[in-house]
Amino acid sequence: MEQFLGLPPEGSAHAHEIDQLIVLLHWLMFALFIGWGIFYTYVLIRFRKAKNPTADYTGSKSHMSSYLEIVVAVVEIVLLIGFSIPLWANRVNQFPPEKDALVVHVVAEQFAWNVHYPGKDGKFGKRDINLVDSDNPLGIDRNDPDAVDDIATINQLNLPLNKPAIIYISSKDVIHSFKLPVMRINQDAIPGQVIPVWFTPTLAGDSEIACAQLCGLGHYRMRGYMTIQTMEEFTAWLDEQAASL
Amino acid sequence: MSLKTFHIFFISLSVLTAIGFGVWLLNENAPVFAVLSFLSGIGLIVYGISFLRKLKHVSFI
Amino acid sequence: MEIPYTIETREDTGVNNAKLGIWLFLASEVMLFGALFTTYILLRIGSADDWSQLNDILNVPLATLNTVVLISSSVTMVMSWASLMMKDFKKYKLYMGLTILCSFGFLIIKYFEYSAKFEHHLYPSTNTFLAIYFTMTALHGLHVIGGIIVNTYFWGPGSKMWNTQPERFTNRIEIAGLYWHFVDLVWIFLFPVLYLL
Amino acid sequence: MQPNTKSVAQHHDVHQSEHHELSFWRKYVFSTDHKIIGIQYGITALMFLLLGFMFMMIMRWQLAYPGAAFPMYFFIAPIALMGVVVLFITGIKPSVNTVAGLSLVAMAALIWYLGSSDENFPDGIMLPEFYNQMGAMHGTIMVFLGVVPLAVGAFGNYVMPLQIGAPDMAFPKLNMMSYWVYFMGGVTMLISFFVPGGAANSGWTSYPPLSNIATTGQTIWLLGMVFLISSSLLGSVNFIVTIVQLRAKGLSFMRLPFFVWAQFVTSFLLLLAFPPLEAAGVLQLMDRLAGTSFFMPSGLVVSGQILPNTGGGTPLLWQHLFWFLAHPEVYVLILPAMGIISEIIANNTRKPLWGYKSLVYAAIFLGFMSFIVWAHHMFMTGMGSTISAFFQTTTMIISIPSVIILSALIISLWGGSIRFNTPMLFALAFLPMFGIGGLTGLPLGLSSSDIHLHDTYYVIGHFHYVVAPGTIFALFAGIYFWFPKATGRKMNETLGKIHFWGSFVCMNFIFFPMLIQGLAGVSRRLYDGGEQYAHAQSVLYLNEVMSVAAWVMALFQIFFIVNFFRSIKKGEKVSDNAWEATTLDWSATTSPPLAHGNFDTVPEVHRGPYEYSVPGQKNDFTPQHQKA
Repeated sequence: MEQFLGLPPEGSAHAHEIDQLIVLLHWLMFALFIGWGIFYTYVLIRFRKAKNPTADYTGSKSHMSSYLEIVVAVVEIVLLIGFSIPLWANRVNQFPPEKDALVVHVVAEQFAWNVHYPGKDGKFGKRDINLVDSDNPLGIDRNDPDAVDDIATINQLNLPLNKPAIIYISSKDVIHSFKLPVMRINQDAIPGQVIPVWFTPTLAGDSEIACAQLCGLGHYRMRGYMTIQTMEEFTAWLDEQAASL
Repeated sequence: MSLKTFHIFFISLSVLTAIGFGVWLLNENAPVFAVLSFLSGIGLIVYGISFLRKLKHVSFI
Repeated sequence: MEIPYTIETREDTGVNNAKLGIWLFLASEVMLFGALFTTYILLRIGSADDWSQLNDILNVPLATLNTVVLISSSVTMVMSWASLMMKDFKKYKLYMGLTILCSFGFLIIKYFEYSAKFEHHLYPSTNTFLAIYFTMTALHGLHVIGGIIVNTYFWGPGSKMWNTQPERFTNRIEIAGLYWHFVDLVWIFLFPVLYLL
Repeated sequence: MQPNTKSVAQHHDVHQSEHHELSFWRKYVFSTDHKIIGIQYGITALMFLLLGFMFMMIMRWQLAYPGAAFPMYFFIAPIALMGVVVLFITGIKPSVNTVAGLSLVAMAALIWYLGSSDENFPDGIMLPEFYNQMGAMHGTIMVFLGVVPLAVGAFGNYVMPLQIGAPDMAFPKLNMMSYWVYFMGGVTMLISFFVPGGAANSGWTSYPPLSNIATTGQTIWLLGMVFLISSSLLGSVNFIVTIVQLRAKGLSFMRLPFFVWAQFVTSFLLLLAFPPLEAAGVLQLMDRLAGTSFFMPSGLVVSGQILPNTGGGTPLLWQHLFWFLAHPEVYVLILPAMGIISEIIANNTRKPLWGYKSLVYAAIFLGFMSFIVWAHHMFMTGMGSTISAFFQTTTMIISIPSVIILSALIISLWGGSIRFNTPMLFALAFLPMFGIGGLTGLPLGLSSSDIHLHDTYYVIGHFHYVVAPGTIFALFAGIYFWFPKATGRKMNETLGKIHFWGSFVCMNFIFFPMLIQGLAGVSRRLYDGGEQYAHAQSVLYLNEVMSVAAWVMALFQIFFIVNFFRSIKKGEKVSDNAWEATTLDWSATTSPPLAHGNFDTVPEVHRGPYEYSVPGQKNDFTPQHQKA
């Protein structure tokens, strides 16, 4: 079914659960649609005027539809309480402790994704909008001791494999939406708010960051890249970035 | 709901406002004005009753 | 064919068309101002500033005066309707005239309030409290102006209907009165919410 | 469409002065008659529907062939030609055709103006700025100027008073006003194309801060919306009062045709849901014109410049106010459609609707619930688990009455003697198409599956299935069905069936691929249709399929346009009760209905709305006003 629906590869630990829900929902949809479809086609053929010249005043006496509605309601309750609500709670409530995770800030702007790594010290330096210019799109205050080793990239997010990543998402200008199709992650970047998401990448390789919310004329090209690499490769990459500071 | 009913409703809320305003004035240390506000609340109650008497024969609907 | 129930009430619903219509309209107005009050609450909760300090710049005595003016105008409005019920057209004219005067009085006082703010360079863009203050009072002011237009029409040219269809005219005044009471009611809420709290 | 007044004026209690001395203007332009107003709404809304469709076809060019020069004349020529044809069908005598013909030519001129401007198409290639304008205006026009005015303004106005046996709407002057305010709103929206920067370009949802910093077109859009909202408010007050007060004697609420019930619930939704959007519109106008910051926090940096706003606001406020309207709006789009479908199904199965009462209660319940599901459009805005659980639950609950309505309509077919005429074909197609639309709402209504599908083409596919082969098919069905009532003539069946099958096949080729693209994760509102994204590559070929299907579908609409305007003068003449129906709209009025006043004799109702094939009756239909 998953292949049939054409979902993207599952790149994170929780991706399969989301896909499972989507698949179950589509089973429900297919079952209902095909069931109704068969009934509908049968009725149209059997009760066409040529075949059935006089209509029956009472029509159907069956209570099938009530049972069907109860079944639909029960399935919906199961999907809701059994899958969707716990899954969502897992997404928004059960963040891993920050010491065990890789913490990154992503700041969206028209039309790019700015990524802010804390650097060696693990502390994010101050950002000040008054310092924003083309060389420093994040406005990192390099006078802040915490900021000296901070790494900033544009449209390139590197993350280590199999380690939970916590990403704080915010925006400099308008609403964007941080979407990682392969990771089954989507979160609006809302100006004035910083909202975290978390996931554990389980699939090494390159994929994309898409913007899912209309953000102006360059919305279609607001594409970033994400690279999932082993811890060693990731550390090497970080060192390389730090060296070029 | 007729204008009569709505008027009574409106006057009742005005009474509450007058009382609330009086409390607010007490908080702001303006007791004289507060008393004035309470008095106007009472005045509105008296008016409301006389209004109801006057329009005894008009429907509430 | 005449439209039925323009004057007389329909037996099973107990109202005439206009009265049902105005109440539906007022229901939508409740939703309009309700949305603005909700906005006020959300912005106040989310604000970094203390709004109970911010509203100190507002002129409470003038607003109190305005509250008194509007409550009085409601009383005169209802009196003008009651006069028509007692078939006293002259008194109707007097009370309706007073209602309109009160409404103008309200707007004039509001004008002084606004211009005092502008003189001190306080604009809607100054802060979010003033933004919602100006938006809500201005929208309320527009409703007052609407009421003045309607009431003036019924005081002047519209009152000719009294000679031909007195019952229908009385109805119309009741409808206008319901609208006017709603406008006043909004102020009764605006006054504490904006000026006092 | 000229109401035939002479033959009935004598034995009919009418206002002589009002009736015979009405000038052309009072009779057809500033008319207070609900039928004329209904037709005015209908023609205007159909024109806007076509304009919205044109915008979509222009967008689909860019999506199918990103960066290719735009073949403007291929798009303009057919529509200009259509206009000329429609103009010539009736010659120079002023009529509906003249208005429609001129509108079509004007539409071609508008597209020529837009297409030949270097600001939109330098070297013939569409700019993203213009694509976004088309996107925003397609949505706005389709929802607020096309479908709702057609479903509520046109059908509600024309049919509802006839079905309840009323002489007119309760407030005829207000009715005229709501049409003209709607018209002003439409004109305002069109004017926005001629201001610097063009029309609104922040989507039909107009999310701030993007819309706050957008070009002047957005201000005009907001003004236009204020007009449209005011018009809806006036209209809905009028509808509710009419239904409550002007029902004929004996027509209790549980004897109302389901169409009237649908309009009744719809009117309540419009009445109570629109004002918050009006408030939001006022706030956004303040943000844009008076420099306030209702929807903007402080510290925004746009293209390297710090915005000078004071801050203190939040963009989410707009979303709450907007969706508080826009979710009930979904039911405003679908309920009248269900109403139309019910009438046609009962009529063409020749039997009563199955579960009339459950239909009514489901519609009322749907109306109530639609006010507390709005935030399922906002799952990705950082929503906590409690709030998301609440809105997911309400969303699942609201799916139940939709299922009840749909199954009641399908089961109604059982035992019928089904006639497959054009209106019935459209009505029958509505059922599975709305089924797809409704079912695809499930994965979007659960927040966890929405993570993957939010703001992808899956959403577009979902709501277009509801609105296009759903509501718009129902509207077509209604046009074919009530055309004889308005004109005394039937539309041509052959042309109608070509129109149906063509549209039906094309619709699915347009919207089904959207679901596939959505599952692959392709975002919506992309100017190049996702060309750059790796995850979109495998489904990119579908863009061309959808576009071609859209253009082919446009060709099939020509059969409808020709059929419609030709049938006004040349259609087959039919009797008053063309479909042998039971409801009052067919029973007591002459066809076309009298100018002012609807009924020869004041009707009295003796039974429920769908008494078809009653055992022991001579005919297979027993009209509501028939005694015993």
